[in-house]
Amino acid sequence: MRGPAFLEKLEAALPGAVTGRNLEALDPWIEVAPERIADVSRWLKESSEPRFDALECVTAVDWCEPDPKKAAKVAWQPRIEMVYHLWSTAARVSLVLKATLPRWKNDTPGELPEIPSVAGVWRTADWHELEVFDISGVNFIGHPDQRRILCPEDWEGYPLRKDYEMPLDYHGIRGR
Amino acid sequence: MMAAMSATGLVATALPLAAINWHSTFFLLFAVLACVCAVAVVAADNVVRMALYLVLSLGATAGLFFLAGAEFVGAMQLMIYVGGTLVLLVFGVMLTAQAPFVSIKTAPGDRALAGIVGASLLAVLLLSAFSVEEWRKPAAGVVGEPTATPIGMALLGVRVDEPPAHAPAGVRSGYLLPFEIVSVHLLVVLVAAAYLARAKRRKTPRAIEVAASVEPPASVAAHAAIGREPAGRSGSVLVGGPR
Amino acid sequence: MAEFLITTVGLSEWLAWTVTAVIAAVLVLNVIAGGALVFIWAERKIAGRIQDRLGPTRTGGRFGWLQSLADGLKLLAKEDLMPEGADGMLFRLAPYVSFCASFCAFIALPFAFDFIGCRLNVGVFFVVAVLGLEVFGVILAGYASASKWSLFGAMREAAQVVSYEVPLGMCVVVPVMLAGSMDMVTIAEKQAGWFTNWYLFHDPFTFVIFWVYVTCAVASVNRAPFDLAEAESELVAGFHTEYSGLRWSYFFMAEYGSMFLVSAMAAVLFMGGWNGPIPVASLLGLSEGTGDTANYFVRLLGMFNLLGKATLGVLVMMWVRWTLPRLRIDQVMTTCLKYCTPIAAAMFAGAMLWQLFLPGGLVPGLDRPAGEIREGWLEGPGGRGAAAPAASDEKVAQVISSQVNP
Amino acid sequence: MAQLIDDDPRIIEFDVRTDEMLVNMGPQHPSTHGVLRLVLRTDGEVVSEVEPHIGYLHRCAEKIGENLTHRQWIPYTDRMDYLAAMNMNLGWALAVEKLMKYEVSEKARHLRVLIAELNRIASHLVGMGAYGLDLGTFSPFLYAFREREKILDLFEEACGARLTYSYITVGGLTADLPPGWLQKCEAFLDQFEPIIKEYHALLTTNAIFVKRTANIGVMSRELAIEYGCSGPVLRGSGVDQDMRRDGEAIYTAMYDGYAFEVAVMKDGHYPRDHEYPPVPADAVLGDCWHRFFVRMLEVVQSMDLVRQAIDRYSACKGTIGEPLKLTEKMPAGDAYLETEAPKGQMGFYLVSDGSAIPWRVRARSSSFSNLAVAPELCRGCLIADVPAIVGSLDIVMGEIDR
Repeated sequence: MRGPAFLEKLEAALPGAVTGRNLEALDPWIEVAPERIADVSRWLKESSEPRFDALECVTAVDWCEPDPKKAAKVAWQPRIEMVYHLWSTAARVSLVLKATLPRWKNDTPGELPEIPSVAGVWRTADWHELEVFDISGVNFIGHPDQRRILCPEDWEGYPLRKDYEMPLDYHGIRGR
Repeated sequence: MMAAMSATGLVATALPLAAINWHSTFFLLFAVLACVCAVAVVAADNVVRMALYLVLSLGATAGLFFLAGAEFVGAMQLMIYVGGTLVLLVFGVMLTAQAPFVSIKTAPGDRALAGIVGASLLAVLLLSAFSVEEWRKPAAGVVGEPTATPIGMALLGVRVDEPPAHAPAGVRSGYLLPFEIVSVHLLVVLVAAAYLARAKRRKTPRAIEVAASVEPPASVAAHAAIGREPAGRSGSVLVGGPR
Repeated sequence: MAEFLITTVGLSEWLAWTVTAVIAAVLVLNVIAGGALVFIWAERKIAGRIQDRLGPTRTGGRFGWLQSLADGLKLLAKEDLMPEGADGMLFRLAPYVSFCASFCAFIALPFAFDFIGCRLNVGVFFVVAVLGLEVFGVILAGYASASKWSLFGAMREAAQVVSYEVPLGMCVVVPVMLAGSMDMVTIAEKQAGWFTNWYLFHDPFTFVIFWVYVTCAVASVNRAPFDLAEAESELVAGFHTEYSGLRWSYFFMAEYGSMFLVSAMAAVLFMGGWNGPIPVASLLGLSEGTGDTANYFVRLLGMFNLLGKATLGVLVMMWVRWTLPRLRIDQVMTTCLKYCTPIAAAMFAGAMLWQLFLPGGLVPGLDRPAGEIREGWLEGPGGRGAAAPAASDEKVAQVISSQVNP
Repeated sequence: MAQLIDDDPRIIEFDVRTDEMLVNMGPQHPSTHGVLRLVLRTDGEVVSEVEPHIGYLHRCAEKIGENLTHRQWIPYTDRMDYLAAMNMNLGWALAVEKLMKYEVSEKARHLRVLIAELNRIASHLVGMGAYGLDLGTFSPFLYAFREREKILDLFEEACGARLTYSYITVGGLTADLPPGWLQKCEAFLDQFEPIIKEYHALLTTNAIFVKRTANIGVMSRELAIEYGCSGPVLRGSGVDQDMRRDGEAIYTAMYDGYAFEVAVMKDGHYPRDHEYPPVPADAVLGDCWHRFFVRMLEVVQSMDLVRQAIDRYSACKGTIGEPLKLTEKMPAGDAYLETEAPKGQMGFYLVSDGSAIPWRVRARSSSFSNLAVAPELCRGCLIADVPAIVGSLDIVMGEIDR
């Protein structure tokens, strides 16, 4: 059950969850409303035709142009794009889910954007979401224990953000 | 250190020295070591050090046994006391001697009281020791060629204290063997008691039990139902299929 | 030796005996220390060969024979650290306790008929007792290093050595029973003659008990698959993690000392001590009593026999160490309680029954009449047991024994 | 979950009430592969909880990827799984070629298969040797490294480096093989054939090794899929998945026409298991022993693939072609590709905004997910089992921390 038929089944099961799609891209993807991501994942994992029981990768892409001159010419809106790559071990097919988040929660810099956590659905998401939180700065609602996993516990800032400034020094070690 | 001393002590006894003073010097050495360590056990405040001093004092008494020529009893002392009981004692002390329990302070009042009781017992002991006639005479020398055979024979039921009148017919049975059997029986009873009185405690389940008890999520359980797609060119699910 | 000092050198009686005693002690000590040095070098070479590499080659010119000296110097030069939370006195004392325990057991080990520290009548029992003391050094080291990992190592080692003493004791009793006495010299004497007289081939039960003895010995000395105490993959280096320099080398010497001791014990109890497989001495007619120099050379040959067998045992231990992975602590315990002890007990019972019905063994010993073992026992304490006292001080023994029981 | 019920069979008895002890294993512990810190909550010898702490080797290669062109980032992929750098380069190169829809020449494709499979053998040899070290035996480690040295010599002749090669790059390979290299490679394979049996005798069928690995750290199929494990760890639990056969079109096209079966136990049998030692009695599918055995089978499988690649490579005419220019512009858009690295499925996600420098680079590491399952497996085992379980997952910290 491939192609548009799969899509209709998904939209029938979860009306209003899918907010966009691009089937012609190299890796066709569908866009999902951020707050519905957990329901869509649960449906994909448990009741969709080829069950997507393996979550391969969770990524956060920070679309933002730090210096103002180039920012004017840019075609896309500044946002944070969450990309979920799913894989079905039985049917051996993949699926890409995307969700767009504002760069900062209600645009106040310092407030991390929020998205429901899918750690409840796939247990591998637990560590992947920790890494995204630690480096790209996205809050996951309902994550068992949200902490920094790669950077030191007391590190400030989120390195993979485009407008991230490398700290001058860290506990006496010179940064620049 | 105490084992090395008992070693040289042994070498000394084997060659019957004309000059007795080697023998007595070692005797004095072991005796002083035993007493000092015994006092140290009581005086020390660090629990593990107490255990160490106990080891040293019992080791010194083993040295005394060897000096007196009773090798079997000396080896027995080394094996049973020092090798067995004290290992378990040190085990216990090490397991419990975490920070709060390590140093045990005794109030000065208790020290005085203990001193009085100890001194009085010592006095009684010394008086009775010196009142015995034979012990006042100088030592009668080393028992030549001590063998463990008499002890072995006694274990097999031959009365060793009075030498039998004549050959095997005069053998009268002794009671050492039944005594040993009773002690083994006692050991068995002790182990059984320890086993029955054990405390019950929750156990952390092994990974396999956790995995088994967690019934597989509905999706995976139903997985087998779907027919396996041919291992064709896989790609995104959104591609292909009926238009 | 003492007479020689008194007559020729003219020392006083007392001084002569002291000098002999000191020389004997130093000799025993050097046999072990020298052995340890050789084994350190041998272990590196054998490990190299097993792992398809050369091992030390450059130190000391050919074959890297000075490697042990180089190790010794390095350990001497190294600073003896002590962890900050450690219990000073215990930390310093632990290596010496373990070192003395394993060395002091060599007193009772007969290198040849008369080459023995002190001919203890309870030799075997004494050695097993002293082997148990080595555990103290380890426990104190583990506790005194004030680190969790050392404590784990010490716990494991203590549990292992204490529990392996049981089957070890049982295995040691069988040769004692066959020889009728715990005196190591008598045990070795009874196995003189062709190697068929060795207790190893005496009957099938002793053969199996020998292999159980080897397993228990390897376990009680903490080597090869049973080396839980310093399981580097889990406990870093177990109880001697915090030791360095000379203190660490004491533990190392203690380990090699007890390795040598345990294989020498195996040689004496099961493989005829100083009697070689082919009785060269008796074939050439150089039996015990034929004059001093011949006697001396026979005993020298005997000593090399024993040293050879003990070294063979140590090399086997090294070979096993570099091939087998390590057992887990509970597997070590189960091998002890569920395999070694029951097998040892069964074989002990079997050997006892065998001794009852076939005292001379399946094929009566080539030059040893069957059944002569029993007579001498029943004279009781007064008479002399079968074991003749050492020839040299006959007169002195007579005087003293007449004094003790008139 | 398990309350104190008197007749609960799983209750085991302790004489005295012991309190839990928090013990640190690592980060500079000899048995954790690299700088991994495991905080064990133990109760005597039984480990009740394991908590891995990672990040000691974190260099944020992904941030650097946003300032370098695609070909300049190749050396950073070497340093992710430094034991299998060729496969990492291959993964990144294929991801970029997928985005640019670029086809490498026939000869380059076969050369890539040859080099990647040879690197898989080297990586599994290290895995096998280090696992022997975790269980306490030192010799297999040296036997494995003796063979690996020969492979490294071959790589040194091909591309000049022994560990971080940067040989496979976007658009092909930096250089062709020197003359005589193929004969040396075949000579290596011929003498390597009997040595595999030696490893089986030394470890796989060794009674103590089986006692230490069989039925330890058992991972069921569902748990493996749930935690996103991949590679030998997944196949060790019986899941029949191998990216070289089930992967994306561009990756499986490389292995077109190569004959190989996936090394997984299907209904009780491994492929061609008559040539290998039988599975021991108490080994359960999904335990440490099976993970180890799958790796040993994959070494043989890779040897066949290398032989086939040698024949096909020498049959092709012409040259392997030139790799793309250093600052070749990439079309806007994003691409994600997973390849079968020795440790598991290594995914590279690339978002480009049309220039030669990618907008966002993401490396999905297999050991990262494989390690996440360790706390689940180590609950309730003994301390000596923790290195055995973590060793069987064959993790590399460079790949986990990136």
